[in-house]
Amino acid sequence: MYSKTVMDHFKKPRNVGTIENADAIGEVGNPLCGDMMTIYLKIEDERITDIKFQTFGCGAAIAVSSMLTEMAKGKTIEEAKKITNKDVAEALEGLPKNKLHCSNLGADALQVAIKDYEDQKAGKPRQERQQAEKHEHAEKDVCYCPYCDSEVGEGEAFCKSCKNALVHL
Amino acid sequence: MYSKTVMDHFKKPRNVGTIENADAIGEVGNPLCGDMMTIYLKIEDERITDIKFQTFGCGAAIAVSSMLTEMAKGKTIEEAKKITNKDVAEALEGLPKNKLHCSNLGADALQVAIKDYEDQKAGKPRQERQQAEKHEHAEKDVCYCPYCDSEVGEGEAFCKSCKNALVHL
Amino acid sequence: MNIINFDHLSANPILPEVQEAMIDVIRNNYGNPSSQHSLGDAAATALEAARDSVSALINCPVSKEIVFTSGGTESVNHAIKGVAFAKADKGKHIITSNIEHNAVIRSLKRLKLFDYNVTSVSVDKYGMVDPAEIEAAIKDDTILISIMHSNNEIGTIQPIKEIGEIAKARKVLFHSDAVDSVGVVPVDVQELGVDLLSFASNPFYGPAGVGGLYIKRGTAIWPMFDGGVQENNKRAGTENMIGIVGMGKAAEFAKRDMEKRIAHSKMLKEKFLRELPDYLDEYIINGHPEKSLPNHISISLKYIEGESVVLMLDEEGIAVSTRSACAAGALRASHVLLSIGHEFADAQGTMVITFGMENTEEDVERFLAVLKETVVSLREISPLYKK
Amino acid sequence: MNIINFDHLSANPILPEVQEAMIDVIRNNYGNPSSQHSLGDAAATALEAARDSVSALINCPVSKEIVFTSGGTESVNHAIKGVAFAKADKGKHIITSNIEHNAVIRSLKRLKLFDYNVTSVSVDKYGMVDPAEIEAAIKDDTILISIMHSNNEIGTIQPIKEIGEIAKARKVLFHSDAVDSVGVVPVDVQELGVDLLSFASNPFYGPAGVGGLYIKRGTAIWPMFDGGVQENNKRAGTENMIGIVGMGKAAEFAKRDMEKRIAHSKMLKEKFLRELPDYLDEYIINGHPEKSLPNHISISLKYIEGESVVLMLDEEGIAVSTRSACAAGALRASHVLLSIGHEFADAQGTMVITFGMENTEEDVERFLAVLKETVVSLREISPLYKK
Ligand SMILES: Cc1ncc(COP(=O)(O)O)c(C=O)c1O
Ligand SMILES: Cc1ncc(COP(=O)(O)O)c(C=O)c1O
Ligand code: FES
Ligand code: FES
Repeated sequence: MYSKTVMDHFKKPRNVGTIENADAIGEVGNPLCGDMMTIYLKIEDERITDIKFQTFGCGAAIAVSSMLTEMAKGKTIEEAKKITNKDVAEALEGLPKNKLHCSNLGADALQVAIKDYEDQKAGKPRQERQQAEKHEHAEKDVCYCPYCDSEVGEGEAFCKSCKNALVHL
Repeated sequence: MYSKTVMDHFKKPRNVGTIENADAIGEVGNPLCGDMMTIYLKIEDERITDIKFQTFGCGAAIAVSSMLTEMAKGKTIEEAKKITNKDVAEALEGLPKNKLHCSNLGADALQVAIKDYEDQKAGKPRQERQQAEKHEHAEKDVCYCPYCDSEVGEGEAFCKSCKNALVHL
Repeated sequence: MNIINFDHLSANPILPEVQEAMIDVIRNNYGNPSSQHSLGDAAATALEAARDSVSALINCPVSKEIVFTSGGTESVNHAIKGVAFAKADKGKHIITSNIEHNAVIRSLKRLKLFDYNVTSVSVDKYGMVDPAEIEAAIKDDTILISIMHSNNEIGTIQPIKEIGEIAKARKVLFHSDAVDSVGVVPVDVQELGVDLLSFASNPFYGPAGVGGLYIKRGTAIWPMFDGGVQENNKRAGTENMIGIVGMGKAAEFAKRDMEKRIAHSKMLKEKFLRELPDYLDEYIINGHPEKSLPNHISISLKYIEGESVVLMLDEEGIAVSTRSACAAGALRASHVLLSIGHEFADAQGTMVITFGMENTEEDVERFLAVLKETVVSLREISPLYKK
Repeated sequence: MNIINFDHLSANPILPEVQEAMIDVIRNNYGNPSSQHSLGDAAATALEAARDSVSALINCPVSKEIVFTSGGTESVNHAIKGVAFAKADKGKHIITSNIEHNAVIRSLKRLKLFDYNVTSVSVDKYGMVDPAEIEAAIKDDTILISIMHSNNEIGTIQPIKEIGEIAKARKVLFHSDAVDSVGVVPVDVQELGVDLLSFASNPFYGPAGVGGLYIKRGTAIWPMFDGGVQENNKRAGTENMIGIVGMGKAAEFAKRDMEKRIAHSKMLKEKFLRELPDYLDEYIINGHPEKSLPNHISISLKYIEGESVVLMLDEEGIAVSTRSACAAGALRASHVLLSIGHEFADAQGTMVITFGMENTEEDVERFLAVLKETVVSLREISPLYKK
């Protein structure tokens, strides 16, 4: 199911843990969706000198977190901002289609952490860390596109990923 | 599918053929139903001294014809009248349920022949031999009871054989 | 008993290589493709490999377009009912032909209970559908055309490509029941322009009770079974891996050996038809003289009934079929033979011969000799036969 | 790799004797039970022998009441949709529970498109249905009750007999999805009072993708597949003889060895549960403490997610399941675990262990040790775990 690189990062995840007195923290997801991730950054001279993560999620989510931290480490803030979900998925040699959303998680957490850093620099109040609370979507029924396995909303007439017409139950 | 006795009578049918100047002839069925049978009787002193048949039909129909002629041969008319479809099927050690109608064919042909004989004795005009013509039922769709495989008519609410409720298509 | 099998339509031996592939699954690979552990991974890999092989056989552009089923009947039911229900808001009119298999006929009959209406086009004396008649039958609310690729009783191959063009031009979905064609003659879903194509594994020396449905990407269709997310969400249920692996392997060989198999069947078919007049009279060869399955002969033997022919030949160690095996047990005259203009009696006396790779010229000679005896003795019993 | 299989729910090896029976069909018996010649006769005989064995396993009064299917999902879809459509004129209300398998849930969801309405009763913290709640839900237009025999995720066995009595008294048809029970624990259709019962062959060491549906004589039901007259006219399509023969053979052994198998599983289950506290903390054992499948354990491991547990155990050569294999690939928290009152996060971290005959006490010991390591290292990664 998973590529060798995914399995390698899953089995031996890099940069696991927290950073005390981190310069920035980014947290996304919640256990309702099946996954949750926290990124800790140490930043010196606009460069990420240390990065750690904690993840509650499937094998893909853990591998994505690990790979993302490897990719971000040592980069400047401006460089790190350019890391996309696609980059992470590619570095992992691909993810199964129904796991692509796990890679969104990774890059999103990094961007939230960077925003936290910039907010602090700008003297803005730090955003409250996202709480793991019940959220609408996870309770309602999720549909899957029969053609490409992407999740699709209840009422959508076309799958956003593959553009196929959908018949809802 | 068929019992040994059925196969034996099918493979080596007894009393095949016609009788010239037969005292009575009984013909039933028609090729539309998938089967047709003619019985020829030679009768002396109210006793069947010779009997022959010709059958167009499946293995069961041929075996039924053969068995029936064996059963009737040598019997008096009164005795022969008492041969039922069930007797023939039993003598054959049973028939598959969806072939039970073939045994009806056999005893029916004998009764028609006996009637032909009695009509002649009574000086009544001989009934015309049944013609192979299109008949309603064979052209319409035949249904089979899903519980016992008997044929059932188009509109029937219950199967006559097994009394199960029917859902028609 | 050593039986000479001329009934490959219903009883095909499984190729030795296919047998070995299936036995390997039985013995060593009991994984469930949905599992997340390695037992499951191995099964998932085998499942997708089989899908690729089957895809290649019918030149499917994306292998995901194949759904594995429990056979031709499920495929046909899925295609017809699945499209009918998914497209109900667009219309409830379906076009078919008079000589389809019961899986098609009865699925459509079922749909009539849901207020669908069906136009069934007639065929000529060879059992051939006229594409112009199909075009003429299309209405505003026509949602589906279902025409079989080849007929199981008389072997005639339909002008599917022409019908495909019409369907495409008129924006109507097109399903073809190709159960007796796939793996036997070249079938290319892209060339034919079908949206759905039903097939089964046994006609090409794979196991029975396994089939496939080609569903062109983007076709609106409901699943037949609701439940898990197997088969890309198009068919719930734990997979029959043994059967699917067998079908995949059989598809590989069918693709590789198709020409050779066709040549062999054709040779036997021609020999049989050429020599038959030396043995028999008063018969009708059914189906189209050229556009027909190379391994298939249908003969109506006048004055006698089909089942008795089958039984008697069987006593001599020769297996043939009355018409389609699926209809055995149903006691009606064949709707296909009536549709091509046969009398009721002739429609009862039909025998279907389907050749396979293991049949030899000697088999055909023995068959002709035995057939002659059989027909003579049954005609003797028959009240319809007047010498 | 030599894998210790604790996932018998989804990946059961096939019994050696069953393997041999299936291989014999593959190699020697390619007949079609519908054919009228001897190849067909042999197949028809084997088919009915398998039906008798399966009948005996569930104490079916007449073996004709068994229809062979392509697995649990087909059986369930057939039972629910088949009865719903056949009884539509009597009513359109169906009763079920909150913890059914997706085959049931989604079949019912499908029926809602045809204006059926469904009452789904809740379960207690053990996943147990209250028969009184079912009785209370019955309305004038209730045509069917569908309650599973045992739950695939938490193992709880439902009070089917009590529900059967209610259904009978109130003249409502009763279906039970017994896929995880038949062949594993005693199931007697007469004692349970069910009208329909779904089951599959793999839970009792038969092949996957083969199942059966018990339909009590006289029950109004539509076929799932329209077409030929196979399976007493209740399921069209050429039979998967290889699978059916395997299922029949597996049923014989399941009946013969059931007590022995139950004792073995129970022993392992008790050992595992007894020793688990020495290895782990912060877990929940799901399901009823007594009324539960003897071979089944469901554990929610707090702070970690199920798939990652499965993958990590797999690396160590141990196969378990997250919940039901059929739901793998679907990324939702389990409706069953939410129904018994779990938090979302706990519902994600659930592992299902299903024991089989080849598991040993040593296997269990190794498992416990590896599980401990796995949980520790995943909790280390988890943001939810605070030491
Ligand atoms: C043309 C055609 N369609 C459908 C079927 C049904 O396929 P199966 O018997 O595999 O279910 C058959 C069966 O022989 C067939 O010949
Ligand atoms: C309770 C239950 N019902 C139905 C099914 C579906 O059976 P199958 O996968 O054989 O189609 C399963 C599958 O595991 C099950 O556990
Ligand atoms: S964390 Fe969502 S499935 Fe990967
Ligand atoms: S003659 Fe009618 S099926 Fe036997």
